[in-house]
Amino acid sequence: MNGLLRIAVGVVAVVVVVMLNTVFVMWLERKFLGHLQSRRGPMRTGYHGLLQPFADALKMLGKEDLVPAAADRALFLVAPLIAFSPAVLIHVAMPWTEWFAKTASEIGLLMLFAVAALSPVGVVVAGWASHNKYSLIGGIRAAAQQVSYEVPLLLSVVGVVMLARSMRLTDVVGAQGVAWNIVWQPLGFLIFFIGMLAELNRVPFDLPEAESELVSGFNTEYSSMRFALFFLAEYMNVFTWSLVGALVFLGGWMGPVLPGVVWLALKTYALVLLIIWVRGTVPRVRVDQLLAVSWKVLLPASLLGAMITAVGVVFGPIVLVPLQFAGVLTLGWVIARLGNDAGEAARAVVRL
Amino acid sequence: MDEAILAFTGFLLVAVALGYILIAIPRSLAPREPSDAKARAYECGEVPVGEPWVRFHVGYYIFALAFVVFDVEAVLLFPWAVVLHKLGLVGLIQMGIFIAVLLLGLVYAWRKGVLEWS
Amino acid sequence: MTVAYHTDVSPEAILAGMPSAERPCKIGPGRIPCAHTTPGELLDMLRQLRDEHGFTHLELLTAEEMQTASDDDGVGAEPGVRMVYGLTRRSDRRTMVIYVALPDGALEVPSISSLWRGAAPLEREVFDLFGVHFNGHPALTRIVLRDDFVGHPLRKSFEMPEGGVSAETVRAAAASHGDAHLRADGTADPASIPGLDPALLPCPEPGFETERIVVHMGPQHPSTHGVLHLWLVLDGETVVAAQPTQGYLHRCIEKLAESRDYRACTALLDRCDYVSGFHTELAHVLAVEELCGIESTPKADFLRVLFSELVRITSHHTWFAAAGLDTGALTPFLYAFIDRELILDFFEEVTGGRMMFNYFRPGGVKDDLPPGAAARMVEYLRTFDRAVDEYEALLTGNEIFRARTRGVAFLDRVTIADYCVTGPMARASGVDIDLRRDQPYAAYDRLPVRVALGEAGDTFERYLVRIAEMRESARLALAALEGLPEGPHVSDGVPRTIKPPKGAAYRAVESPRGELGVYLVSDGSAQPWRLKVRSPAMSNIHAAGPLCAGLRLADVAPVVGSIDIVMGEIDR
Amino acid sequence: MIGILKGMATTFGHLLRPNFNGDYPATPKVLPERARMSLKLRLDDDGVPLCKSCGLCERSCPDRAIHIVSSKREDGPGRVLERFEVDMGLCMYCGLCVEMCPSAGLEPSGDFEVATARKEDTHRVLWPSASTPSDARRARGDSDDVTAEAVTT
Repeated sequence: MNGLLRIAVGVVAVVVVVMLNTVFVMWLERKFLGHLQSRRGPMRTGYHGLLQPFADALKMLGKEDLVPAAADRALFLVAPLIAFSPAVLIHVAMPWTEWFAKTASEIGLLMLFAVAALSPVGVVVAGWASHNKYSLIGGIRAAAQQVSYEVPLLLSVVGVVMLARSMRLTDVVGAQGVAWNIVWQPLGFLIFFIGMLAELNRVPFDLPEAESELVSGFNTEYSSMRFALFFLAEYMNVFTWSLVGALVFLGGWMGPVLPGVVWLALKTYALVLLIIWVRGTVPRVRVDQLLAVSWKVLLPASLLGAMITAVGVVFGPIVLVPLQFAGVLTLGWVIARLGNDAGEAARAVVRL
Repeated sequence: MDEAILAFTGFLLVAVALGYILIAIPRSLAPREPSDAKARAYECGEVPVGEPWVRFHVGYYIFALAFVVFDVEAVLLFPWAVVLHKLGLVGLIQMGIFIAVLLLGLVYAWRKGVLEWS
Repeated sequence: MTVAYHTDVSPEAILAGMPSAERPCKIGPGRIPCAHTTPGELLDMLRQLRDEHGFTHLELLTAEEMQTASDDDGVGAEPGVRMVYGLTRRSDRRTMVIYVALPDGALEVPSISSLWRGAAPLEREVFDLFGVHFNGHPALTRIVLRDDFVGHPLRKSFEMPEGGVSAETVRAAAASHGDAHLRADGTADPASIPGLDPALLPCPEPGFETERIVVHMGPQHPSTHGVLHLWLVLDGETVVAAQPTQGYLHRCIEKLAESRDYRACTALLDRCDYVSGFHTELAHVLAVEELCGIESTPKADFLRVLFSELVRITSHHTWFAAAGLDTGALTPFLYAFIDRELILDFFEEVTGGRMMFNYFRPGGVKDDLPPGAAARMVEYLRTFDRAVDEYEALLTGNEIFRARTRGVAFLDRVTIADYCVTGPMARASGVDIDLRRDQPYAAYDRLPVRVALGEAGDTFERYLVRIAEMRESARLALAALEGLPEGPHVSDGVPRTIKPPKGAAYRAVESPRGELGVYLVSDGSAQPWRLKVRSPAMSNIHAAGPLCAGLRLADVAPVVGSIDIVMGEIDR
Repeated sequence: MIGILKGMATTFGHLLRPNFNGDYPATPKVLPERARMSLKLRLDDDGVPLCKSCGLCERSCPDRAIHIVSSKREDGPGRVLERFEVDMGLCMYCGLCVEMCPSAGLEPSGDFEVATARKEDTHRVLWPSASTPSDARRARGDSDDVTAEAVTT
């Protein structure tokens, strides 16, 4: 019984911490994006708008919960839960579960991906159930996105598993004593970051809700707290995946002088800021381009990266780093070429 | 009981309960004034034309099939990766052959034009 | 356009040599040759002018109420409408106008949409506002007013129902109108789309074929630039057909102008193209000056160029902002609006308005520059290129943006001529037209105008041309400021109440969207008899149909964005 | 990739620069001298309007927003202004009335915060009274309240 209580308290504590971080990420997104764009961002609620997410939540609570008449009512109502629950559930695979539940996260990394793969199902269901053409297209895009990014994302961490000789996130962090995995696995990190953006439906891969094409995509018909759940899930996932990135590639809680939790927070929020920074800079890709990049570039590259690591593991790390960096450069070059070679080769210079 | 399963169940319960509570609060707080216009699908303020639930053209059907193959393969790589240091060169070659076959399949699909959104 | 035309034959001589051209005359105090013809001979005559004499550009298609009281130019003894067709020859930029008089009871004329597809929406507008019937038109329905509207408001005999139309009437009419389209499941019938080929609609018969869906894009859509409405027929994500409709921002500017004096018309026309108000103002003021024989002062000419170019920059800022948003990038919007705000500050300081300037006046401009403004503008314009460099750093080299726009939506020269496309959109396809150079107005003949010209004609090229135009406009504005002559900003002797003599004038300026013209007819009173704005964006947007067909859904927004439309100018 | 990195460098540059947007309601906006805003009648030293009730502004207004009531002067030629109304809900701020006035009797009031919660508040009587909603707001001292009620005259 003691164990049960310990686990219950632990779970609630973790969820509270995660929720607070999510709220902070929401505020950070607006603030940082604002400053990238020479704006102030939220200023009115609380110090520099820190309470803005709470104000938004309060507003959402007072909004009418609408269900389109022609929608598939049951699916429409349950879809936000399908999208939201995995965002919370995913933390079962995080190292902190080990604090209160032994043997909890032995296959942590794989568990992580397994749970994360559930979230897009909610988006697809929401898109279909809404009985709205924009939502439908958004939902179908979400599925397209998942089939394109799941594989490279999975393969990008295979190398990390080889180096750590375990799928447990604690071991993965522990194996980064000499140097962070980003040094051993730069190619893996690049693919992981791109895949993570896609997994999160963040710019440049925010296709399911692409507002310039689909109004609001899969959540067009959602209002009130059901909309907020999608919103919450998105930001919770941003935090979670940044945390994963920090654990897997940036050495987790390892670092000198400062306590481990500070290091982990610093690294996590560095990744959060990077995600927002990318959002503040780049346009959105098209759905066919997304599939093409992932299948023709990222999939072979991630397979290759895994094999390079395998060679490194067998023959010693001396070959690993240069090969990985060569991979990064090639990948960057290919992506640059993709942009420049799209369309006709004939290019006219603007004459004056 | 295994603590891993307990933790999983705990998280699942909290996740669903939290989502449900959040949805349930507006029921008492929010106003309810249903109308035909609100219940109609939003299509840029116009009356929608035709039905959205049709035999919709999904351009990535074959991708989805290839996805299943590669996803299973990726999961297969994980246990291999954990024990690679024990398997050594033999394991590397074995997996190398496996991945080569897969890559060959990918190249074939690519050449066949499957990897084009249609 | 490989055929070489004989440009040595003047339009006057051509009209004199045409048996179908009756009563050759001149409009716009002797500037534009014109002739009358009959409905029966119209089509052949226009075809002949287009194919044999090189008048390939349909610049103007409108109508005006016959001035029954007039007898001095022998026009219109009997009440009715006369059609006005303005054609331009690209090679020497000469324009001619063909009139077709249609007496009441016989308001019928052949549609010329077989010659120019771009004529179809213009004819719908004339049908809507004047009630002229066009024989052979593909889909002759109302374009700016509701389908159930009664009457044709630009007819002088039109009378609004007592007390106007109440909100209840509108709601009731809209409701019954909507219900007519509704099917049992609450959705509308696809067959009720006006002017869309039924063959493109969803296939009804069962089978394994995928079905097409019809989607409204706009008017309430985050990326349709105001209230543009596009019908999209989609097969998956592929656009099978796209058809723009308009009318959501119709504010009766042309009707209002008929009961306002010429000065107040300037204020109204600010609202026409609200992103570059100076251009609509300028075209109107030039037309009034031509009708009245007023000359503006050299200083006013330079100030007109200065503000035309500055407002072109701000208009392109708006376009650039949208170009980013349409492809999903948020930041270009805000960076462009920073510089736009800085220029709007200058506008506010000089004219008193940030967007609605009401600054140009017949004979000059309203006010001189306030002290110090010129120096600050020079200072700003000297560093302007740096701001554009920043925009380009965001999009021009960005791999995703290039992948999204390069090779997308090629616009060829045939389509350009067919839809009467002008402006940067035409120039990006290598059509070298620019009124600032070809038909200089204000002080453009005294300033070095360089025309940005592209070649490929895809979305990216349209982007490049506009970026180049921003830099050029800043350069031109700087040149206008540095060459600003001394002297009065408005000429003396312009009467407080302007009453131009009877006649008509047509003046066009190069707006950021293309050739923006004002066709002004005076009956000698203080209010215009007819004021027609030749809207470049209206011609351009109807080319969106052929441009978008075959693209992905995601391409529609950037492509429509690259047309750069302002709904206020399209609907007026 | 180079293009994306270049863009990210640009946005980072903006991060370091001061923000462009002002903190409007907290920091009042100063409009240039010519900026068009709601109207005010100019008065002479005795507090009598310079307006000669000629009606040019009324006629030149594209929106017919101005309404003047005047009576014939009993002690001589000309007219006496009795009432000068302007419907700011119709006004489109073209400035033609100010421009056309032969006796320079109209001027901008300096008040551009004309938002009100009720439509009837947009109707202003400039003469005989001259108070505007924002005058009333200032009198009450609640300068931040943009939706304050208007004063009925």
